[in-house]
Amino acid sequence: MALEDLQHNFLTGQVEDLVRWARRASVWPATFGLACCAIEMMAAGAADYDLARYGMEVFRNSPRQADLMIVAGRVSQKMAPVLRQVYDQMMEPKWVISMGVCASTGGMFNNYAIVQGVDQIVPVDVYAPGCPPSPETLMHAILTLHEQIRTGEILQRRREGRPTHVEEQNVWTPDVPVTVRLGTPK
Amino acid sequence: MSDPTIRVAERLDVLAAETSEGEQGLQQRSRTSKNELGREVGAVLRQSGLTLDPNDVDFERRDDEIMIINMGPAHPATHGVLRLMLELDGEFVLRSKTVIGYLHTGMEKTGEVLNYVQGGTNVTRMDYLSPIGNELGYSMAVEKLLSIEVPPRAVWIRMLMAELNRMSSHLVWMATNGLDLGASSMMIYGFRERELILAFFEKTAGLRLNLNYVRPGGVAADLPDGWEDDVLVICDTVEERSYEYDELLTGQPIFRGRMVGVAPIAAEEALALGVTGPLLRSTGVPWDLRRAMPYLAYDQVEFDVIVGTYGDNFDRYAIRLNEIRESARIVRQCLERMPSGDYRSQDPKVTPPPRARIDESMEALIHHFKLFTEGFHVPAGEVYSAIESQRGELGCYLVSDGGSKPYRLHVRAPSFVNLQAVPLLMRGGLLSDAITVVSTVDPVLGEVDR
Amino acid sequence: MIPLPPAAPPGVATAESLAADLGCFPTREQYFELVRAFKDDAFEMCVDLCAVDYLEHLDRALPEGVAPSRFEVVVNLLSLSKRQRVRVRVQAGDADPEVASLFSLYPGTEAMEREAFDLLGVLFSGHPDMTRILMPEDWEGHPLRKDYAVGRVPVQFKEAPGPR
Amino acid sequence: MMSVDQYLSILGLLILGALFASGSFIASAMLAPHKKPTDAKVAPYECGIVPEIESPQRFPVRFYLVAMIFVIFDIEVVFMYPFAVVFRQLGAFGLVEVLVFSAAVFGALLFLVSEGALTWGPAKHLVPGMPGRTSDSTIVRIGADPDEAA
Repeated sequence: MALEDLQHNFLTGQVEDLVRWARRASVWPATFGLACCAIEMMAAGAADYDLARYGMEVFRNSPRQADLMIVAGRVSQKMAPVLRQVYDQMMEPKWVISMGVCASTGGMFNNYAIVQGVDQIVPVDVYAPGCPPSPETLMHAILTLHEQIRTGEILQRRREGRPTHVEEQNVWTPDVPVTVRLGTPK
Repeated sequence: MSDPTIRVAERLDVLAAETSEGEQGLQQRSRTSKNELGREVGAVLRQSGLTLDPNDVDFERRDDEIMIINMGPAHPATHGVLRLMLELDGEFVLRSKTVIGYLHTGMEKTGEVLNYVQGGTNVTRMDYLSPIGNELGYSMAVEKLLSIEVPPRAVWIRMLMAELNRMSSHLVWMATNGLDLGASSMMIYGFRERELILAFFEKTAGLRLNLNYVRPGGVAADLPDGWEDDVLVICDTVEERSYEYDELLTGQPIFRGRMVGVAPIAAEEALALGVTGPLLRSTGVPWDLRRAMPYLAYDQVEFDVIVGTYGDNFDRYAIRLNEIRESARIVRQCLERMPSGDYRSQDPKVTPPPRARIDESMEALIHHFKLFTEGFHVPAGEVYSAIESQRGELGCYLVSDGGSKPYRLHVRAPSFVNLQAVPLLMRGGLLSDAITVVSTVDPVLGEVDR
Repeated sequence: MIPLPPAAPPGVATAESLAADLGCFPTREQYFELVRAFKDDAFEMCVDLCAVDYLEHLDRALPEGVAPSRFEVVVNLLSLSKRQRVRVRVQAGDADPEVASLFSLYPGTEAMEREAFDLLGVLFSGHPDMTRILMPEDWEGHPLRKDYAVGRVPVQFKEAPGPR
Repeated sequence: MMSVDQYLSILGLLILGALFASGSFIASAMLAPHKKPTDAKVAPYECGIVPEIESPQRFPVRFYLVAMIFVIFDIEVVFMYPFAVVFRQLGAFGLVEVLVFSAAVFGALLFLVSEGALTWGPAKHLVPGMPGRTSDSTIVRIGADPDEAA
């Protein structure tokens, strides 16, 4: 029974692929609904745009049982430390989808009250555009995340708010310091 | 090297200081003034004289007997980022205080920076469950200042869209209220019906949410052709399904146990707190702006104002359920009596000229250019116009200094005022009743924090 | 234009106001008494209370005999039985604006007064819990004042390096 | 000797139990990340807020009451097990025996309910006309005639 006799009639695979496949298939989102995008996230979770078909059946309420945080809505300065606290309390491995332009870049509210982009607070993996992104856009973002999980490294921590698998082209990085800005804008 | 994405705080109180809001939150009883304590216990309104009598509020609770916990911003049952600080004695809620501001977007400041043509996009994101309501309040205020007339077809289209929006918002309320009480199938049904309405919104205004469809001077675009049968399908489906919801929820003993007779509010307390909408009507006060101070064409349409008797959770549920059917009834009348004609006022100052005419006439090109760069000027003055949104009276106080940008834009959000009734409703109830109170007050934090 | 209620303090300037039955312009001393008079005259609900910062418009249209000041508190009263609306605009002073709190008359104004204090810095004497409501606790300054910047972060579109 | 094989199944059960317990401990020790959890992760989860005021450890007595009630009925079920194994041989006598036993325990339950140990909620002031309420019974529809709506 030499190797060349194998007719690929049974599955072989590294353990890593198996783990990545399992993680990708059941990513449980934590309900972090803030504003209008939360309503679209709920609509995506409901009957018509069923998120359950991606294994995201349940929106876990406590970060201890959640793998993915969908930041759905605009993040105000008062909410920033709370968001960071919930992110810290999530179990490894964890991912973040920044849903909507308000979460990704502050959107149309370029003023004192909104954190201009949630990647100043938590490292973000996938940005979903739209105001609010329709459930299809959210699903596209989720599928891109699944692709990342399937091809990304397993254990490597993310650096400086950039998703793990992005190779080192000269990606424009915000020169805004990765600290939570409290108090009056400088 | 230490990984920057992991926040290493030496001691726990450094973390606690970051998320604590100090004075805004609930303090220990020993450090709260008596008047504020009365307010948080919700006692200040119990007496008819509306003054605080000390023996009504049991002040002598020692600090180590009671527990202060946060039903905080990231909570599934607070309908958004409302932080509710509760003081508990076992399961009983003694005192509660709402800490808000976690979704403060500075919209009133942004309103002063955008001109009148762009103002709708900013206002429509306040109450994200009723975009048409926000825009209608804002546009009617601007039209009053400009003192221009909106053509009849625009009036009826606005009414049609406002009532469809009321149905979709009440359906979301039925869904999330069911989810809060554990009936998660209600969540699925509520959102399934709402998709029909959102599909019609997408067909008419191009977007599912934040439509920017109602603009000063009329509506953005005419109704798509074939809209009659879409609307008819929506009305029939939602109305027939609302009887299914009735069967599903009303008879359930658990649902009744948590809703009937829970958290009643008296009429005088609601009036003193400035509460409006289904919360006020549940106490028996027949106040609905669509009937009392009619705007648009509500006086030419017959519909019923639904008024409760006991002012408890069950009445608020029954009011919202029946308001879905009333809205469907209004929508049907709009269907039959929709006048023809243009959908925007033809006043060149306010409405941009149709695209085709720009190529022909120089004057139309100048109008178009002026409108979309600087926007139209509104004569100096101030006005307060109010409409009946799903949660109560939504008012828009607009001050203009003659320029093309509002000088001050203040929106009176019904949820912001209704939230003040929460300490009163929660007093003495169980923690599980607290969940139903927040759900039946139906706050939308986008308009609370603005 | 409806007449002032009988118990109103004498000498309150009134004027026509858009989309309301009456516009009153009391001074700071007459303010509390006037609102109490309206409350006894079947104005059951205080619908809205907000503050306005007229930094550049001290010359705005006001009835004669009313000294314009930088800050102004606008109160909207509603009578459900008579279906009337009244707008009370009181001049609240320039440097540190201060006005009597309506909490003992209408407990519903508690949150609105806290918001007026938080966003515009108008103090309300006699208010049970005069703290911020929308901004974080350690925020300096009152954002809705006209001399407070919008806080725009410059958006780098053009000079950003790399593929665009 | 013949009875040894009866006890084989128990032995098997013990071994499987031990295997499963130790297996799960070993797996979690191996697979868990080795880093010590940061302070933020150790902090109690209170909807995103780290509480400043340490909540007191004293719990109202009602909770202990419920624990005691549970113990009573737990013991009752434990006595049911041996009965359930041999109740065929005992026949009618066994049945009567168990009914007497559970009647005695049921008496304890009745006493508890009468004492109000199980009614926790606030004194629900049942307003008249409450039980029969439907979504139409207690609401009033006000038609268009203005005087009625005033």
